Amino acid sequence: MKQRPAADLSGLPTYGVGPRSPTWWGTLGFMALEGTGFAIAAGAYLYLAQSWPQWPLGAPRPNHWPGTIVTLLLIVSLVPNHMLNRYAEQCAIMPVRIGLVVMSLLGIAPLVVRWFEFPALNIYWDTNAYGSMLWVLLGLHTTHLITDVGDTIVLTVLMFTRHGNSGRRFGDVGDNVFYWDFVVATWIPIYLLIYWTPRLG
Amino acid sequence: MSSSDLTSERGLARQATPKGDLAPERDGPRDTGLDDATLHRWLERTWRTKPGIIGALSSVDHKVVARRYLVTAFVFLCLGGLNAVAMRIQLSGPQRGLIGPDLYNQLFTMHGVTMMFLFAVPIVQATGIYLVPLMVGTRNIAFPRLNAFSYWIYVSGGIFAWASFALSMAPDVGWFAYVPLSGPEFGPGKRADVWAQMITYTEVSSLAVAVATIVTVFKQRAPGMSLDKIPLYVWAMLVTSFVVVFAMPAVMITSTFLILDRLVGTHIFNPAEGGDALLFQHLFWFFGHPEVYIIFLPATGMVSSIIPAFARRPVFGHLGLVLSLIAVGFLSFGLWVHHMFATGLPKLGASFFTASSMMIAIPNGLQIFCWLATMWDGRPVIRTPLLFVFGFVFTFVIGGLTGVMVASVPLDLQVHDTYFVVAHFHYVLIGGSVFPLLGAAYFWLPKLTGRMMSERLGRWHFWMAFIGFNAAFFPMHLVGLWGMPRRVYTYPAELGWGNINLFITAGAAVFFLSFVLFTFNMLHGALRGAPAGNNPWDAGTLEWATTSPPPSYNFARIPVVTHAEPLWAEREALPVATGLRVDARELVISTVAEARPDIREKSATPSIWPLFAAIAVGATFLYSIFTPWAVVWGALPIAITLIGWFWPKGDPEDEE
Amino acid sequence: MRRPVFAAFGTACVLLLQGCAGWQSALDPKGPAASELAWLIWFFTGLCALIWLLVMIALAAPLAMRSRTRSDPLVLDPGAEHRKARAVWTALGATTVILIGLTLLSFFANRTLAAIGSDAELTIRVTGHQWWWEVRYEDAQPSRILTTANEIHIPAGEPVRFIVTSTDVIHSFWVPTLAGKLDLIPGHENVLDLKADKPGVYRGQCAEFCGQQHANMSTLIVAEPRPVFDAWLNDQLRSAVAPVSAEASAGAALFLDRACVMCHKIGGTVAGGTVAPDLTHIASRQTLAAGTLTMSRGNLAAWIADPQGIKPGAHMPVVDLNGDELNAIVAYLEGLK
Amino acid sequence: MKRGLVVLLSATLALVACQREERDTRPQSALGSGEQPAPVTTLEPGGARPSLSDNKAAAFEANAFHLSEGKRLFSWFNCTGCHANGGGGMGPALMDQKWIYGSSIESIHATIRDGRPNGMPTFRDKVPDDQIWELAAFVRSLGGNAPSSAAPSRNDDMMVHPSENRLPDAATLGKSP
Repeated sequence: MKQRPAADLSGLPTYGVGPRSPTWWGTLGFMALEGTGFAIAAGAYLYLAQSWPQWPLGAPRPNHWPGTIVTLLLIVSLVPNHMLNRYAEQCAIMPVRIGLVVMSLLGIAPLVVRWFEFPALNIYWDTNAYGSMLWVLLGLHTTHLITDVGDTIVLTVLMFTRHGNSGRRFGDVGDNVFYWDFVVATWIPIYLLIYWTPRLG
Repeated sequence: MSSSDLTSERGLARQATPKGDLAPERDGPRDTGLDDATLHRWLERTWRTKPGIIGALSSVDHKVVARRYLVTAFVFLCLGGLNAVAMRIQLSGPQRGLIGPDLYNQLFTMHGVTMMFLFAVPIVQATGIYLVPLMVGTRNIAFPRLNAFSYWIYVSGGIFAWASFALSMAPDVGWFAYVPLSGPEFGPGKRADVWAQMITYTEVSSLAVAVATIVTVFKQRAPGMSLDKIPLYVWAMLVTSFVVVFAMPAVMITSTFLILDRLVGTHIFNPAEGGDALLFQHLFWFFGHPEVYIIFLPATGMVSSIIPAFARRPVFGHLGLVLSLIAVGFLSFGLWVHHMFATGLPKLGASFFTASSMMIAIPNGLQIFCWLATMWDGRPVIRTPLLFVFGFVFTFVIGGLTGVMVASVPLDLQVHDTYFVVAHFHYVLIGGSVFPLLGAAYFWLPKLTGRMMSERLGRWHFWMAFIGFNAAFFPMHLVGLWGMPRRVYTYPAELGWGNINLFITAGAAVFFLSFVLFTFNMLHGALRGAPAGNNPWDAGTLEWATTSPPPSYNFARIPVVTHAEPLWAEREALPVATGLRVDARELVISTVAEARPDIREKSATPSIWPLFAAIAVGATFLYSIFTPWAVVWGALPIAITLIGWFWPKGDPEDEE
Repeated sequence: MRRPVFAAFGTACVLLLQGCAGWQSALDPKGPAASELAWLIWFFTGLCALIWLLVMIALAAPLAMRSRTRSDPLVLDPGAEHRKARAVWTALGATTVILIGLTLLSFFANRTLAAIGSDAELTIRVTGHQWWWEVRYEDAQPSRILTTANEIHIPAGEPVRFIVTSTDVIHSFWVPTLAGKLDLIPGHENVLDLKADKPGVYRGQCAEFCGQQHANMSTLIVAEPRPVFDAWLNDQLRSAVAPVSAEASAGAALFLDRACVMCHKIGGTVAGGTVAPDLTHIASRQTLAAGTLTMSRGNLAAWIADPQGIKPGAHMPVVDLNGDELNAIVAYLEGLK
Repeated sequence: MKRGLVVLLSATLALVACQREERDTRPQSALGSGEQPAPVTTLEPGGARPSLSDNKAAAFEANAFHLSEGKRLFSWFNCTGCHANGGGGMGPALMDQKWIYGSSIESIHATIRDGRPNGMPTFRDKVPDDQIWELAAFVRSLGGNAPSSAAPSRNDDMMVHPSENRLPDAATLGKSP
């Protein structure tokens, strides 16, 4: 088929951040499906909770303090996270490197506290369905936490290499920031579900 | 919108000035002004799949991956079909002793699992992987390595399931694997675990493809392909991918819950410790019903592509069809309970789901009416693809109407879990999806192979498939109403179901033979068929603008779209965009709604790492059947392969 | 080319006519619930067939028309487009109205079904097991609670309330000629009301896949006039009859001495197993092994000798008995009327 | 290369699978057992010679189906009446690592079939031989002696102890993880 030139794209930039970049949309897609997973797991918890009037099935209440500390850590981490985002948009390499180191540490910190959250549930996963659901919910979020912290650490190392200083990498940093927001955002309802719903009844 | 508008408004001429500490952009040769031969040499060098086995395993070309997907899914179709034939022989008469219950249960489970998870969903997605980038006028799918990865995951999941079948440890609990039958107490051994992990596997792959498809449609459309100019097939794949994204997590959660119950003793489905067996059904059908539409919606997209080409006009009611696709996508999440009417749910709630199930017939009806209206304009050109569309309307309308019947709570209580339902969903799935797929095969395979399939054999194939299908499945409605339940490995003679079952088996044999003929026609066409040319059907969408088979880079220059049927509107010369680099895999990223060109983005280069990552993930899943610690041990190889995958290798594609 | 299609459908129609009188057919209702449902099925089928025919006419019409194939795909006649739009809207409107009608229809049918058992006197608890039915006739007096298996007697012409549940996997209780199905779900109790208009024997079958012997898990509903039913119930409440012949006595002793006693109950003896069907009056039932075999001396012997050949995977094990022992046990069981 | 991998994978699977997944419910000879091997133990109550059965240890010991059947029969035949859920009551505990008459499946089979002094009755006539093997295999799994890939999982009942497929050793029994 014959062709006629109708548009010249030679002046287009070679990268974009945020919703302009396909990676951002990909990240959003994965957030959507993982978010659905969280919602369905939480829905399963609520389904069981409303099926059994004596929920939480005579189990002792969980100790909420480790969970609350994790929540606070995660909320605090949002501040450097968004500072990092601003630096990434400005393509400033040194602040981005520092920000990533900070974010790696702020990712590891809740993970350490998370280790103490499991015993603080005061129930085992095989005691009853209530225990099972707590472990499942906490486990589901922990997987996301571990994955994202791992991702952040790898990205931090990458930014310290010669590959770091490119538009694509700054875009990746932006997506990492975006995903961390998601990890924090999904935690809040799960935190409420695990530690505060049993206290309501 | 004229093509000049595309570039003027946003000042495309502006220079990308380096900002912050960013290294200045490197540049390479552009396609502007290159003659066709030179352009082809450059692009071929940049985009080709490298020769050799490592090259083949590293390929990220959407067409290569899609071809593998299609062939693999077709193999699974044949295997699933053989399962069905075995079952039909056992059921051809009362009290046949050919197959015992243990094997029969594995057979029908493998049939369902194979057809749903290893054939239907992968093949519609594979068709999308092949066609969507071509139809939206781009050079590769978004996230090509993820796409390659999902193929490897899918094929390993399929091998896993069939290897366990060969070892007599295939799941024997039905494709919906209800607890407690699939649970820890009543499902000894590893059979149900195979089901659970195999589901998780294949859904990982579906989800990845869905995300890649969505992003391709959103961000990689050719300049000018605004929302109203997106081909209906692409719309269908877009809606399908959204349904996948919101439905598949449910089944992954379900299968994970199941394996947790079985492996580490959680009590999620144990009614004695606060769990509930019905929760499983809710979770499963929250995925399971949309699953039907995941299989059906792409088929409607195919129909919407085939009809205009043979009715010789754009489809009637383009907007209506798009809206009904979206409506079906939404509504498909609101009617899962109609699979559970017999579980004794509260009557009022059940009636709500009757209403919602009936409601989904409205947008589906609208689609049918629009297609009929399209064909009411002059005599359509009758070719094999259109014959299959006729077969589709014939059978799918029956399936849809029996769907209305099973949507009624009281009526469903008589037909639920009987052969009536078996007939119903085969009319919907084969009539609604396989017939369009076969039509699509005749329609698009010339694009894949560059050669036409035989029209004469095609007609024979159609009539054999059509007659065989109806002979096999129509009587099932009756035998269902006469009281024959599903999933029975035999039945007593005195119930009088013998003759009709023999007739069904005969029909099934004819239907099976039609696929033998189809396979022959495909192979014959691919090897000996007449050359197809770029656009054998004189169709209007972009995939026909390039050669058959398309080159590795799809389009020598990215088309600029000015009409919903660009090839019909621009018959003299296709408007194209210039200015892309030819020494790196560059493609155009455009804005979501209006498809204004926005970025010259690099597409990923071939890599072997997706294969390694798939092996690591697959091994982890396999091992996790035996111990939960697999997740811990598997994390390390998965992490290593993922780092290998994403770590920049110094190509221009990685660096800029 | 099209003739084979008609041939196929012709055959199907013939099959339809011959099959209506099935023993387990939803189209052959014997009770008010099934009648309501059969009417609903026929109505839906008729309406759907009509709609399908209209769609087929619309599909075939362009082929029958003499018009020529269009030349330029993009040249459309605005008037024709407008008429099409009107036709599509009309069809869509009609679809909506029909669907609303059908929704209301099924809603009212549901209400009719719910009203059937409002005054049921008899309550029967059916518990599903892999792969048989435990049947318990509830009564305020504990001594008048009857536990039996697989064969359910009900008074004809009276609504009966079934409370159904399961202790292992999900089953579904379905007697197509009397009513729609209802699942037996562990941890849940479901209620099904049904009524047989006339005395007769109605076959039912498990309708939810429940494992290896799902295919051989059926039940018989025996509807009898009230006096016959009452007599039957009193009869069943008695302990088992003592063996009369010497062979049967030997069989009784063997029954208690061998594996039988581990699972089965025979009222009035020390055999008190509850995990398998109650055999107190086994010879009074019409079938064996949950409807798999008809009751006869030969089938009894075959079933005891080789249960795993008849119902592979069932929980009844192969018991090591020699020929004399087998005959003795059969003679004993045969007497348990 | 890929094909080799597949073959290797299938072969590995075959090795772990074939023993575990068989579901044989019909003894080879429906009436009566075949040739008898040498007795496994000389401890016999009452001096009566047991009618020995085929040694079916290999077919039952690591077979998931038979283990789960054993679990079902353990409660159906009211073994729990004396042994509770394995923790022991009137009869000895089965979940510790103490085996008065030996921990091999043959010994346990002999114990069930022939009984033992101090209360364990004989089930020789009461329970068909294959079912005794199933029970014996299951009892072994209570002590954590069955491969965890074949041992039964939890029941849909009240939780009394971790399921047999998760019993690591006798030390942690009765407690969760």
